[in-house]
Amino acid sequence: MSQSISAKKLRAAYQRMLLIREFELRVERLFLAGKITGTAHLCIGQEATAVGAVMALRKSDALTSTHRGHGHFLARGGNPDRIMAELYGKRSGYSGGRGGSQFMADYRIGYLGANGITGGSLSVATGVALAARLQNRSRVTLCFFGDGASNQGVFHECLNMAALWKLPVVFLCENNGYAMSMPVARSIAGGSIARRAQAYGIAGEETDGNDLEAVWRAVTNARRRAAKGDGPTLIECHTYRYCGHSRGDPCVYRAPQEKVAWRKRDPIQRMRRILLTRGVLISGEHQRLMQETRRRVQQAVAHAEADAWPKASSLTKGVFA
Amino acid sequence: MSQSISAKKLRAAYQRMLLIREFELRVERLFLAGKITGTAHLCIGQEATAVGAVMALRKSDALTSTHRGHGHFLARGGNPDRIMAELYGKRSGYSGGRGGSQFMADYRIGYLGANGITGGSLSVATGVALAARLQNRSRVTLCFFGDGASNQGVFHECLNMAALWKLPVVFLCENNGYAMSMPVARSIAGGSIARRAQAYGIAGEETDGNDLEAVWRAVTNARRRAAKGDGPTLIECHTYRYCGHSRGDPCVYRAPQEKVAWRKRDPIQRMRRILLTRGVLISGEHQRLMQETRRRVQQAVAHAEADAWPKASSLTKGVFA
Amino acid sequence: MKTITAAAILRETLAAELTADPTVMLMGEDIGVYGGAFGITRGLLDRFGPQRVIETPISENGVVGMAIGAAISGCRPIVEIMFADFVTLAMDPLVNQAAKLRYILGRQASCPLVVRLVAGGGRGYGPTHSQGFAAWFVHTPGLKVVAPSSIADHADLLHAAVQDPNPVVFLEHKRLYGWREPVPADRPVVGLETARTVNRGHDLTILAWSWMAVEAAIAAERLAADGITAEVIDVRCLQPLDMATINESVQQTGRVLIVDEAPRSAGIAAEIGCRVFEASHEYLEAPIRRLTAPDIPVPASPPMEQLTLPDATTIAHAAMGLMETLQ
Amino acid sequence: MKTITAAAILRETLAAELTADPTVMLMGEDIGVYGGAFGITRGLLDRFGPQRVIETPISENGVVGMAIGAAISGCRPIVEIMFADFVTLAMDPLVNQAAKLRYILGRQASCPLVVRLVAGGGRGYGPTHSQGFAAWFVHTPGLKVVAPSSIADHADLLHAAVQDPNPVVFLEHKRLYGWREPVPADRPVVGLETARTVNRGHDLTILAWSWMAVEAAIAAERLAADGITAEVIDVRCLQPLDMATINESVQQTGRVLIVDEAPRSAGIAAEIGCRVFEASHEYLEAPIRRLTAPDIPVPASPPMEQLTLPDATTIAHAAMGLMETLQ
Ligand SMILES: Cc1ncc(C[n+]2csc(CCOP(=O)(O)OP(=O)(O)O)c2C)c(N)n1
Ligand SMILES: Cc1ncc(C[n+]2csc(CCOP(=O)(O)OP(=O)(O)O)c2C)c(N)n1
Ligand SMILES: [Mg+2]
Ligand SMILES: [Mg+2]
Repeated sequence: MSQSISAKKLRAAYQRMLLIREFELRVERLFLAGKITGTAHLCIGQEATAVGAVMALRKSDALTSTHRGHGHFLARGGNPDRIMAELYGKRSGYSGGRGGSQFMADYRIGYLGANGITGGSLSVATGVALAARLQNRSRVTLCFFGDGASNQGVFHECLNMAALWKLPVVFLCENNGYAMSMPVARSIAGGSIARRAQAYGIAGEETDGNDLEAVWRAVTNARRRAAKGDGPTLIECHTYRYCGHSRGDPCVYRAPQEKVAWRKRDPIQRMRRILLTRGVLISGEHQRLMQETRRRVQQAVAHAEADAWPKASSLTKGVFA
Repeated sequence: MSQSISAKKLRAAYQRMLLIREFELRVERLFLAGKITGTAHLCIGQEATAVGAVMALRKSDALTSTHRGHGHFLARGGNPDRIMAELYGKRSGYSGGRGGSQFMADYRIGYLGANGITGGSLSVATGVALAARLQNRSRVTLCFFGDGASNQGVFHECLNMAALWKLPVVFLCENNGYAMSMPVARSIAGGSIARRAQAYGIAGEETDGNDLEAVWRAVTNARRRAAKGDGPTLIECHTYRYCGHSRGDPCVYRAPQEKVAWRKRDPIQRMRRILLTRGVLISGEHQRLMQETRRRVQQAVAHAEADAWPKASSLTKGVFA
Repeated sequence: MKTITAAAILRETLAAELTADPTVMLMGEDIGVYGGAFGITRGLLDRFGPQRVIETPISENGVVGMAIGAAISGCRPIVEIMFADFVTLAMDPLVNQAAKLRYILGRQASCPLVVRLVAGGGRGYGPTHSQGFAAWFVHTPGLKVVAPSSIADHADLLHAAVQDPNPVVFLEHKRLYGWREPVPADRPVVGLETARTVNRGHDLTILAWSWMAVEAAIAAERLAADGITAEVIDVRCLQPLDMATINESVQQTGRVLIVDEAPRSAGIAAEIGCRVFEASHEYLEAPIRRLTAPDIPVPASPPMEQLTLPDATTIAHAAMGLMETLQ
Repeated sequence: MKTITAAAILRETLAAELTADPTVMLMGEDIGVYGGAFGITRGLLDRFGPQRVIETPISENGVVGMAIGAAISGCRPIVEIMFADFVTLAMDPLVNQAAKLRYILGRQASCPLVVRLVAGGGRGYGPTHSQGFAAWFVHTPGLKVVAPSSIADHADLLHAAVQDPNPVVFLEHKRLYGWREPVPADRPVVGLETARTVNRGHDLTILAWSWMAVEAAIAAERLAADGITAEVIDVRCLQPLDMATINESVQQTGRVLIVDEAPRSAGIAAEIGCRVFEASHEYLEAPIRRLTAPDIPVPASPPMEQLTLPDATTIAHAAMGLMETLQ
């Protein structure tokens, strides 16, 4: 099916990608500076998958994320101030500082949260899809997970059940070539994640995860099938993270040339070239957008810095509803 | 590859099938009579798969079983006296009465045990195969599991790892059409278990589980591949259990005609016809074999009846080695 | 007053919840035509259809995780785990997801999930079909844990669990399924944080729950014949614990015996023991006594299993011993 | 005497075990070139090759199950679980298989398996990366449970765990990885059922393990400045427990404070508390005191996490309080 995204939307998508990139780069620096502690997994290089997939959703749809979730959250419209505050462990963070990078959500926008457990969101997403079916809602659920997560048993359990019951869920694997230091070649028998869809009799598709439009198309089609009652789709997006797995990863497990090669396929630069060619962006505008974006990120940092710590008296509150 | 089993072996196989059938029928009656308590899952109707697969193994090989394990154990040469004693909870049982039907083993003959957890033996078997590889042993491990077990996440994890590392393991699914009351059609998306092998780039094969020779051939080939270092095979044997899932199952979930149809494909009768045709068995001999078998089972019952209970003073002994 | 078994009253209660609230749904293995391994859901598929009674493949991890997804979407899933022993496969979603959602995500998230576990020994089912793991859940902040004993409580606490906006682990003892008791039609509402005084006594307090509360009540009758009046409290709500009721009793009797069929170490009896001690030590006339299973897997062999699990006889015996001890 | 971190001594010990015994093997995620998330296995792949250092996909259930298969086949697998929190995915093989094999199958089966869990809070890793679950394993008959504190013990107890023919859950605290202590070259052999007296004192006994034992030792120094001498015992072996050492101390001091960073309810502190009470109640001069985390998930926010976990300050404070209490 040939579809295209409006110029306005493409532009917005581009801006969102910039925001994610700048946000993540800033978080990296904040970690190095000791402003943020704990852990965080950055998605620098994977922005097209996050934005392309999320923009294929409707407002009433839902999505679940992973440990590498800032991009998905920002793509869905998460507030950078509150995300940053959460990373700082501050009071206005999405989880009031309790969750940190791997445990925040905004149910009001259908963002059901990051997940510290590799593969942990697969079943939750499938259950959200089951509920939508029972509730006769038109909601489709998009489930992000990594190549590494696809080796968890629960992947198999959920694909099987989603396929059996034709649930309105889109399983989107961000195959960035590695699970931490484990390359796909040594962890995925048979070599392809998308092809595993066949085992369950559902649609499977590989796509260039650094091509926003390709991702958007794949998810749009999968979303349509899901909404029509045709069941789940497994989409494998090939992409790459430039950064280490998490703070302090020296990336000894991959060759420097590899990163160089992927830089040539950078999703943001590529998008910029396309937008310039199509006249959606005019020359020099990028600078302005970058400045805007950096200001936005700086504002988030300032917000988080100024924010208060959670109240000590709240420590044991709210374990139960 | 065309292979055939010697007449002597076929005859022995036939006797083993009879033993399993008679043993299980007797256990069923003992349950009804209240002589055995707890639970047991009988494999009446599935004898060809058990015997055909196990006879393809070498002495140095290993096998793991399931909750429905008496047949596998007897096929491998387990002592009926001690199996029966275990069902009675008596002292000479394979587990000294501690394990019951679902938890007994005889490591000396490479029978690594039944398993009360559906899918529980998949990882153990894969690990045994891994050890064999590391130890440079020629051992191949045969892993029995059911159609229901194939829906456990660990199935996926183990097939993936066994495939990645080309481990010498044969995954043998006894597809008897149901997991308890759950029909395969409602539990296995995509419809085929064997086909799931493709997801991992390994060999997958379906075979008639009521045809002893077919099972033997499939496992023999898979065993050879495994031993050669060509990795695991997933074999799906189609078979049927005549009895209920466990004691007290009224089988409301399946049509009586279904059982009638499968009775026509009874693995023992079928084998008898073949052996008679080939002259391996002479007319009337079956009666004698049956009598022998019944005597053997009766002896097992007598043994178990006469056996002592475990010593009370042993209760807390042996938790640790 | 009607007399009914736990199995039947659980079935009635599930039916009532399904009827009263369209968001209630059941999930589990063989809960359809088969009615569940113990027949608890028998007939419910016919009555409520496959949209409400969802029979699943054998995928405990995925199923509990899906139930969480459904719960945060506004459903009230009730999952049956055929034997509690299999919840070992679903600890991740229960502990790392369900238990933490509310505390971490705040008011936006509620997870009204009930996980019904078929727990306990005494039926000769062997080491992998006789466990309960209640202590694990008590040790997991964010989960409520309930283990009813009386037949009425099976209905009332299940109802309360379904109504509760939090994940509740609901332990059913397989020995109670066939147990029959009269159940008054009009009963006061029961909360998820309440203990139940089974009978009054002033010589000692016996704390028990689930099947052990039945055994304790029988023991109390025998003790009464020997002139010892035991106050039996069915703890029933294991997290949170109703320490007020427990301490009040202990402070009157001065002696306490805690009975649990689970292995001893780091069990719930230890927690209750410590809390009683912390709150009531100056009232104690004898050391707190725990009667539990030893630290062994539950053996299948009937006489060995019987030796493993406390029962009315060993409870009465321990109580007598306790009456003879001086602090 | 050489000074070394827990991370380094664990690495040395793993290397020594791999060298000494060809049946020893490592399994885990990213334990190869990456050296494990905390660098514990760094360099071992190079030295021992991929047959001995087996890097696995993210499949905790399958991996622990495979390790069991390898263990019953004569290997001595050591599995690294990157964060203890993920062992929730491997409870089934650990509890329903490994823990039960020996008791049920008898002498034919031994399962010399070590599962190393990276446990504990204090690093801001948040609710799903700060747990330990030691109490669950203590509550599982058939598992041994060890949680070292001193750097030397990291080597000695790991060695003992690898030598042990039973499944051992070996809890490493991530805060100890960078902790440095002098370690004497000649040390007595240490068993898996022994507690360690960190320092002598006669006013009260403080029981702790893992990182909490470090905090307790610091607290003891501060208390000493106030004229209170605390006997600090590093419990270190949690199942079986060395109650002899513990009771001997308590019977001399008459006061006991048990410190655990895990959530309070049904934790190990409760078990130890009960056992101390059962054996030593007549020696107690004050009620047994538990200092634990509250029953909440571990929050990520640094100040909140600090409030959650006991530390030298709160331990010293609790100890002072205990000194003021009269039985
Ligand atoms: C159950 C579980 N096991 C292991 C981890 C540790 N861990 C966090 S992310 C990660 C790699 C995940 O790889 P992938 O799914 O490919 O996602 P990516 O990091 O590449 O985005 C691992 C091993 C975890 N968080 N949860
Ligand atoms: C983890 C787990 N879940 C559920 C069960 C209960 N159970 C025992 S056997 C069985 C059905 C297994 O079906 P299948 O694998 O097809 O084997 P079959 O009984 O048909 O031989 C079930 C659900 C179990 N023992 N373990
Ligand atoms: Mg990846
Ligand atoms: Mg089956």
